[in-house]
Amino acid sequence: MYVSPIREPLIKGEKSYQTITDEISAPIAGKPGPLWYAGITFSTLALLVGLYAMGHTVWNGIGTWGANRTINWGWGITNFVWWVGIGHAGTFISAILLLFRQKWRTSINRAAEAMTIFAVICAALFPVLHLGRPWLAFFMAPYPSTRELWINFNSPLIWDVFAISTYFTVSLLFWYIGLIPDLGTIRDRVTSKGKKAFYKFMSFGWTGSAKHWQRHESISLILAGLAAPLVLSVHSIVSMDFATSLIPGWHTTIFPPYFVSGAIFSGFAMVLTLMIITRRTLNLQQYITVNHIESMNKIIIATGSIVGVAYITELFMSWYSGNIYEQYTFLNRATGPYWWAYWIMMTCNVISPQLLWFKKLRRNLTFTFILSIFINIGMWFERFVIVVTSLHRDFLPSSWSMYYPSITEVGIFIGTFGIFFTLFLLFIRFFPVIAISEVKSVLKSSSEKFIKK
Amino acid sequence: MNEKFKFEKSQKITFILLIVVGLLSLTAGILIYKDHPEKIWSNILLNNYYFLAIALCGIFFVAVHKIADSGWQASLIRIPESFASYIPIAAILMFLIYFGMHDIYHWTHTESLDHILQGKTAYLNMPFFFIRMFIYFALWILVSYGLRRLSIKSDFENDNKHFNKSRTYAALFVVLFAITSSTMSWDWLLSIDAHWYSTMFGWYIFSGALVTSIAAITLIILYLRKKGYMQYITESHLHDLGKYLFGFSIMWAYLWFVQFLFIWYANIQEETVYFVQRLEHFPILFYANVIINLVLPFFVLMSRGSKMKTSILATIAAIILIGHWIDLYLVIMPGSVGNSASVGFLEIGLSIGYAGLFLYVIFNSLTKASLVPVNHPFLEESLHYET
Amino acid sequence: MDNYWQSIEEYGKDPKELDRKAEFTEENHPLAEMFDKSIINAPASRRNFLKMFGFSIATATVVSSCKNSVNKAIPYLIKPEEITPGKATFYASSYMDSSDYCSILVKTREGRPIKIEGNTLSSITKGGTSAKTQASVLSLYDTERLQNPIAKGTEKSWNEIDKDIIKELNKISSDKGNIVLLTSSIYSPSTKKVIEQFRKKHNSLKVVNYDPVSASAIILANKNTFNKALIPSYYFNKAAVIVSFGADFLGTWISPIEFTRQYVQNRKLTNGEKTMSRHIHFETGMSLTGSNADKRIPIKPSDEGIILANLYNELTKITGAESFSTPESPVNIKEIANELLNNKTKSLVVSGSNNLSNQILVNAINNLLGSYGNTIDLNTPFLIKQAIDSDFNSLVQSMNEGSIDALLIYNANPVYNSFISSSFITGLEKVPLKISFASTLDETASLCDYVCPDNHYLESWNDAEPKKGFYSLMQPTIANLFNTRQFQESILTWAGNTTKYHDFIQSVWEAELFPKQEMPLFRNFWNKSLQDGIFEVQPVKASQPEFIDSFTKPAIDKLASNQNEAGFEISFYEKVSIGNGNQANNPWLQEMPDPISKIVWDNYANISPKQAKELNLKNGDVININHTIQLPIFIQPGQAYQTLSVAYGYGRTKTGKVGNKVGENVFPLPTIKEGCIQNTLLNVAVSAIGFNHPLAMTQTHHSMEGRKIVRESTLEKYLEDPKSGNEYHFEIEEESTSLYKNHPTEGHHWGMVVDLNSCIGCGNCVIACQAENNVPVVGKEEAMKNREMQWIRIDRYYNGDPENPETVFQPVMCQHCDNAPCENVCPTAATNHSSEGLNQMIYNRCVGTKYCANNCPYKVRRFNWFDYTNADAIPANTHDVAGMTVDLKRMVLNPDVTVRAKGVMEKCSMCVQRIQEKKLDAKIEGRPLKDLEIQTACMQSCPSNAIIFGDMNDKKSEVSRLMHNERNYHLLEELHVLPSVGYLTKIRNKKA
Amino acid sequence: MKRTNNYITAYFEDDDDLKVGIKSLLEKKVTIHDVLTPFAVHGLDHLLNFKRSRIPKVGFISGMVGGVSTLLFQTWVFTKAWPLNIGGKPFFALPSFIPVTFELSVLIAAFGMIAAYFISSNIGPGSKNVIYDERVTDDRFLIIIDLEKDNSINDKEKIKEILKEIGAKGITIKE
Repeated sequence: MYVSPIREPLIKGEKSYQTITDEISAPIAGKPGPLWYAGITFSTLALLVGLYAMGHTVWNGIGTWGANRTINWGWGITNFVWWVGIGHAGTFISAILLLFRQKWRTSINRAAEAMTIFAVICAALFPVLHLGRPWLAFFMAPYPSTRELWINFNSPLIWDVFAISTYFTVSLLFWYIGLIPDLGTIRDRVTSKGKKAFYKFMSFGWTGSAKHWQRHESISLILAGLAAPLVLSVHSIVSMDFATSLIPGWHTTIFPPYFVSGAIFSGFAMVLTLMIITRRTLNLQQYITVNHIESMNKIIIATGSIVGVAYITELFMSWYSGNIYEQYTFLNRATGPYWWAYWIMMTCNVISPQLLWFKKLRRNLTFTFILSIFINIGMWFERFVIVVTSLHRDFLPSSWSMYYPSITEVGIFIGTFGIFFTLFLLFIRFFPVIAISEVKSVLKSSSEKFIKK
Repeated sequence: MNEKFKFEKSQKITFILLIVVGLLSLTAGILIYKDHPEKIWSNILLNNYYFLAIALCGIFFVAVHKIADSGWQASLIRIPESFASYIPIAAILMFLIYFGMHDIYHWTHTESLDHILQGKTAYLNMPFFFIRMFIYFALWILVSYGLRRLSIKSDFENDNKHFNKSRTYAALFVVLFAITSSTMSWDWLLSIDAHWYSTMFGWYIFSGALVTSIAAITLIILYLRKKGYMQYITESHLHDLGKYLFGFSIMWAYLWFVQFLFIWYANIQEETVYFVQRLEHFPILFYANVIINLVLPFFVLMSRGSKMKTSILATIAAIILIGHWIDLYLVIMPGSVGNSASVGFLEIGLSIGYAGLFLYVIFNSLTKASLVPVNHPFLEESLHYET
Repeated sequence: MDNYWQSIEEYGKDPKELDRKAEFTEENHPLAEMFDKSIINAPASRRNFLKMFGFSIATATVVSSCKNSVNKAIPYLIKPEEITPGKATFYASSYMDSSDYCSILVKTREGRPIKIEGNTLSSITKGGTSAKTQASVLSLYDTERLQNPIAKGTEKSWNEIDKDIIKELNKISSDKGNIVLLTSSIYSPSTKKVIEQFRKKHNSLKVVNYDPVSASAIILANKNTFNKALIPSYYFNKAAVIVSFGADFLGTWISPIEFTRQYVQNRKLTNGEKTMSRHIHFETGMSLTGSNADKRIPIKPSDEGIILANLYNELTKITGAESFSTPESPVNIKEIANELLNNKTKSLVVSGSNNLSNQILVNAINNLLGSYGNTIDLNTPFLIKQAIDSDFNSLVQSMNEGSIDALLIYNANPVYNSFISSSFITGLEKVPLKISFASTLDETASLCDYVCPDNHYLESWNDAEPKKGFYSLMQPTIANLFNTRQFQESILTWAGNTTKYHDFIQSVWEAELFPKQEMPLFRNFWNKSLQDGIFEVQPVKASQPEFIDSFTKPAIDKLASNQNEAGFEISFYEKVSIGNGNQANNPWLQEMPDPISKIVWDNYANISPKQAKELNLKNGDVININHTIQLPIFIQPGQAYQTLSVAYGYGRTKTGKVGNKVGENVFPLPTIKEGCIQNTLLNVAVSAIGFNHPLAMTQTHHSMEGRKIVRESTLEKYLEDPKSGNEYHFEIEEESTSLYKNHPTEGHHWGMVVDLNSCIGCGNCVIACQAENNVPVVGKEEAMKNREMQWIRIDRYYNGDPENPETVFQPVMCQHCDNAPCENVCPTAATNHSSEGLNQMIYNRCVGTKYCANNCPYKVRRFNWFDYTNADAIPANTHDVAGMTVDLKRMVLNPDVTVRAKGVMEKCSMCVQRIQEKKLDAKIEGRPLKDLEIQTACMQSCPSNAIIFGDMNDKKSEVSRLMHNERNYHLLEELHVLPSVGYLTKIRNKKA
Repeated sequence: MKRTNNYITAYFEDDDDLKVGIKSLLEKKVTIHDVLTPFAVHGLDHLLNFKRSRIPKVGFISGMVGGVSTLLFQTWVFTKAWPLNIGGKPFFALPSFIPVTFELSVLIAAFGMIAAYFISSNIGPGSKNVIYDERVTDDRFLIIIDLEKDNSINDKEKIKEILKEIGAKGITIKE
């Protein structure tokens, strides 16, 4: 495959196939450092806080949250949408970038996909926890019950159940299919008996046969083809939880594509946050280069701008509609009691990413790191603005109210961070963070060593 | 590698004949539909929009690939680049609408507006409408010509400086088009049904235009290949164009569907009125729209083989061109002409005329430069491209 | 709480004696359909086996899926004659709580009273009720009620206590000591006779009437000007112009249920009426009545007299009578005077003031207007309020002087609610024998030697004569829950009379009332009266009495000298819900949103928006009033500038867990003047103390934001075009489109129409609904989080100048939309549409996503955030601030309505249980349903008949007729959700 | 295709060398039993004349089955099993059925393909495939030539020769 000389190398340093194997599997073979232990302790603590808060919620009722008769969803659904959104980058990177043949994806797709799966796990907690009777969540499954009553296929929540579970399953399968060859690599390198047995089981008997590779490539491509519309569909369907309703600020047709781009936007921000730390702590700077960061920043600015256009479209249309409820909702967003949430969202999501038009900033790691955290915050507030400010002042002013989160809700949110980071830390400890075989496959076309030749 | 396109006489005559067909049906239309000027004007608007959108999305295609550092398309980029030359013609044609404003746009009847439309006059008023139109065209022409000029320039100087400069232009165009693609559809299409609104509208119209434009690019490439040009365009390139057609058709259908779904679901009368009219009075076109633009491309282009096969790709691209014409017809006609709108000689004839004009302009423009951007930094990648 | 009698029949019977023959004999028993005789008696065939098998499996499933086992269900072994399990029995009775009176029907199920409904046969209340009436059934099951008589702090038996008391009373009588019965106004003829019996034995007995919020000034004014110490009848229905000076006659003044019926009669426009009464209201704070006025003028309390005097003068100018010099009126009353005079004999001026001069002037004005004999009737006086405040004052004096030897306190709680509470307490210490008849150990009873707990009125026999010639009966609907005894029986016992009070009443009626009618047999008369609940004699015709005008000038002079009161003025008022605080321990009433402020569980100082701005106060900021009392402020639009209004009835200390320490007691604040407690306080010092006491409001936003929510017009415009104000409805109807056809309804299509012109916003329906539908009580904390549970709410909006806005009320319940947005989004289909057009909830299918509530544009869905009802399986998580889940209080639950568990959504069902009941009745009787036969709880309770429920598929029904009225519209109809509830525009009688 | 117990293995250390090696082996009519590589070497399938994988077809069929049956199921539930009036929507609420239909098409397609992949490749939880060389998953490109199955050349020494010629390393004969 010919590669234009003006392209920057994706793999730095003098790498051979073996050095790739060695460097990427180093964290698994070696002992973790004190940073890792500190991290896992913190995240486990957060997880325990979350578990307590969840138990409290289920035991005493959803009244332990701050919602009320007007704002029936608060942090719970905000967090849900936020986490699902974050869970979009991984599959987007693996699927859509695979279809578009973006080679820079190979260094980050594995970790991004893992992040996707963990984020979806965190997200999926909320729809269950926010139920009044979570132990009856199985009522939402289409099983033949003695009541002969099925589920309501008209409900976007049912669509959600199917969308999230499909997304989770397919993402997991996709991720694991990609992992199998690399787990084989690890299997063949670890020495301790226990580890060997573990990776032997996990690698599903991978041999590296050409026939298998052919099928592997084929299934990866088709799964990518399936996962690509799936990524779009999941956040589209999440957006339908809002857009099918009548509530001004929710009922708007632009939601699906706007949610999807917002999700990818926030997902990439989270990938950046994690990867900037991971590459440093695991010494992967030569695989996850500034070039990778810049590529991701380009996606950030693209999706961020799409989100910005959507904000403005919504704002304009609310005025243009001549519908007093729409008009009031948007006026209220910007100037009502939750004005600060709206402006945090605007600043973090629309204004701050515009700085990425400057190449210097795009390639500045510190700046990117700070910006990615800004975006994570901004995107959380976007969902908060949509969920809470739309509901808190809807049609009948008599029922308008305010929403204040409870300590329990905060605890659960902290808990999901605990789950997320615990899983992520375990992942980087036991699984190859970078797709070893995929990096090897682009070594000759995109590494510094070979391009120079 | 320098390949020059020659605009043959026979081609010129064919295109001029097409234009004559268009002019004849327009004249006949004017005579027959004396009392229905809205029919004439709506057809002009439809074709104005349809071909302008093809041209703009062609430039968008160029710009996006440029800023994405995409390599595979470098060898075929001259085709969409040439679309820039149609934009000034489209501008002239669009400004003609001035004389038909009252027949198309209800909101121009300022003497009889209800309170909702009165509330919109800050945006929907004649002066501002034309100021916006002027700004759109001015910017589009400026940037698209800039892009094309830089691209051609680089043919003569083997230096990446033009390429790098054109990246800035490309970024500029993408940003510009991100905004204007929506506003132009609000101005020219959405305001026909002046009471109705949908936040999705701009993106939905844009996605349709993008598919149309890719179909047009594909067809022109296939035609040129048949004529013996561009033999370096391989199955791999066609596969990618086919994937685009497939993908963006689904994208269009997705946007069309969710817009319909939400309105159907909530069933709020101020929104449903749009679809109720189209479903009640244009059921055949309504369903044909979905079948032609989603079902056909989906099943036909799903397999790898059909995307690479010239005959299938050409047929489906042509069908998609017709399909999105129907889509646009459904957007415009029920609002401006009303329930009596139909597809007749005027609709077909005028569109043929516009097609002739468009092709004439494009082919003429293709003669101005090599079909291969010889010094394009990714040209080699494109020529060695394989899926 | 261990065992309570589940029914009268259980009480006192040994289960062993019970025979089991009569079980389930009733033919029309609803369950009979299930136990089809053909199945039970059929021989065991395979088919029948399978049927029964299926049934038992279904039962087993149901039983095993019920997580809480029912372990206290005891079946009837002998079915009492009048009780059918599953079928309600109604008893006519009377609600009497000091001066509150209402003729009622008591709905009992399996021997338990569960609901109060209005008695349509009464020509006073005409089937109307008040919130306090509706809630009184819960007071029956109050856990604070005394279960035994108490003597000096210990529980005793009645025999013991009677012996002691009789001994002490006899001793006092023989020592020529003074015995005083301190009681709220007694308007029961038989009770009066009982007291006479007692007096025969104890001659010194003196009865002192005591009403915490009295009508002394009216009584005294009438004594002065007509030589008749009484409260006359008022006929608001005969008045074309009503001018009220602070008389909250729709809410709390004298006989609000009656007045509401009268008032609304003249304001309905649903039957082609062309006129409406005009209502002008002067007042300090925004009252329920003031908020309904066509023209409302906020005034300081001290200005009322001046305005009255000026009005008097203005009238005399026109009529030519003598006028007197007065200070200048702060408001222009010229126009009002003209309006009044133009409607001479058809106008009515009333005042709620307890100031004698004011009331004399009101009488003088009414006299000039020819109201007497027309809109005011001195011949049929009210008897419900008889107290003169000075009587109590002198009693306290005598007590402090030590000249009272025995004090019997019945239906009065002066320690809590008198303006001289502290001297009453010191006086009480000097009374050797203090007997209370309070049913709880309240503030006064706890200071008494003996407490002889009275029955609850639902356990009692009694009669009443609230208005002269209008008699009604009270009968027990349940056996005594506790070892209590009616006051009358105690008195009779102590008087040495062994007659049962029931027999005593009969003898009184036989002697006094039987002759006044034509039935030949007393037995028949008695049964008829008992069945009807009332007996009314033809009233004496109203006549124009002679007016003694010598009091007018002194009254005006007195007003003139009272001038120049600067600074803050407080006006005290009663709330529609809590009133004088007697039922403060009733959680339904505490949680009933105040009709105006929409605040629950509190009292507060209302302050005008302008004033609050000046003082830099926000809602809930606590102020110090005269350095004696601290109250949070509430910014009340329409409150007169430089005034405060504070409600009585709060700040109780010994009423029980629910009512204790809710708000502050302001009864001690007012002063007495000319024998009347003023209900105002002038020249008040107010200072903020920098502390905020959050108030729980169920509505926090008060403007309609220009939305077409409540549509209104003026009478003038309405007469020109009945569609006026409702043009939008026709616009929407015209543009109505849909992407799908409606599902047809089978048979019935239930609908409701609310006439916004009739609705006065009293909130009675809220409590009626709460009682009918087992709606939980959530408490102040939850209410502050906007988690109130009431299924129907009254939205109240202000319009215009915040210093004196126009007010509209709009009852909002589930609109039962045919395109219900809530149904679409429920993942489990737990809410869907019935074939009769009802939006129904399947509680046990609900998982609690709350999406339905989000998507409800009306926000009428209510969620069980916590385990309010103790109905879920998880232990130790009940959230019950009002003790509603204790067994005793659960007796009030309506067995026809599911008690909802934690995590379940609920909402108005349009009383589907009532619909089903009446449908079944009609089916059993083999006839079609009659229009208006089904009455939802809200409709039934409405004193203004503002709510009409019926079948929209029946073209002749009232609801169909009103749905086609030009004034009808649907709330948020532009959303095309197709509600089944319609609203009729509000019409104001004002110049545009 | 099962391997017999009589075979030769040899490896290359570079993918380009491997490709050249395979080409010459094939030219010399040596039937290659299998090639084991650390990553998917581009063009190897063409070189070894593999047929196109049928996994996409499995995916298409299972996706269609999933989609159609989901649509039919939803229709049955709402129009036959228990038609409920939900928000006044038609019983056959096609637009509402699309999302779930789409999701289940994807899910079942993914399941179908992965099942096909695992079964056809004999990989999966608990699979016990032979590991020829642990460095195959690192940096070695291993060629396996089955001696019994191969009819054209039975002389293992000759094959060894050829392998040596093309620069293969670590030539091992297993019997």
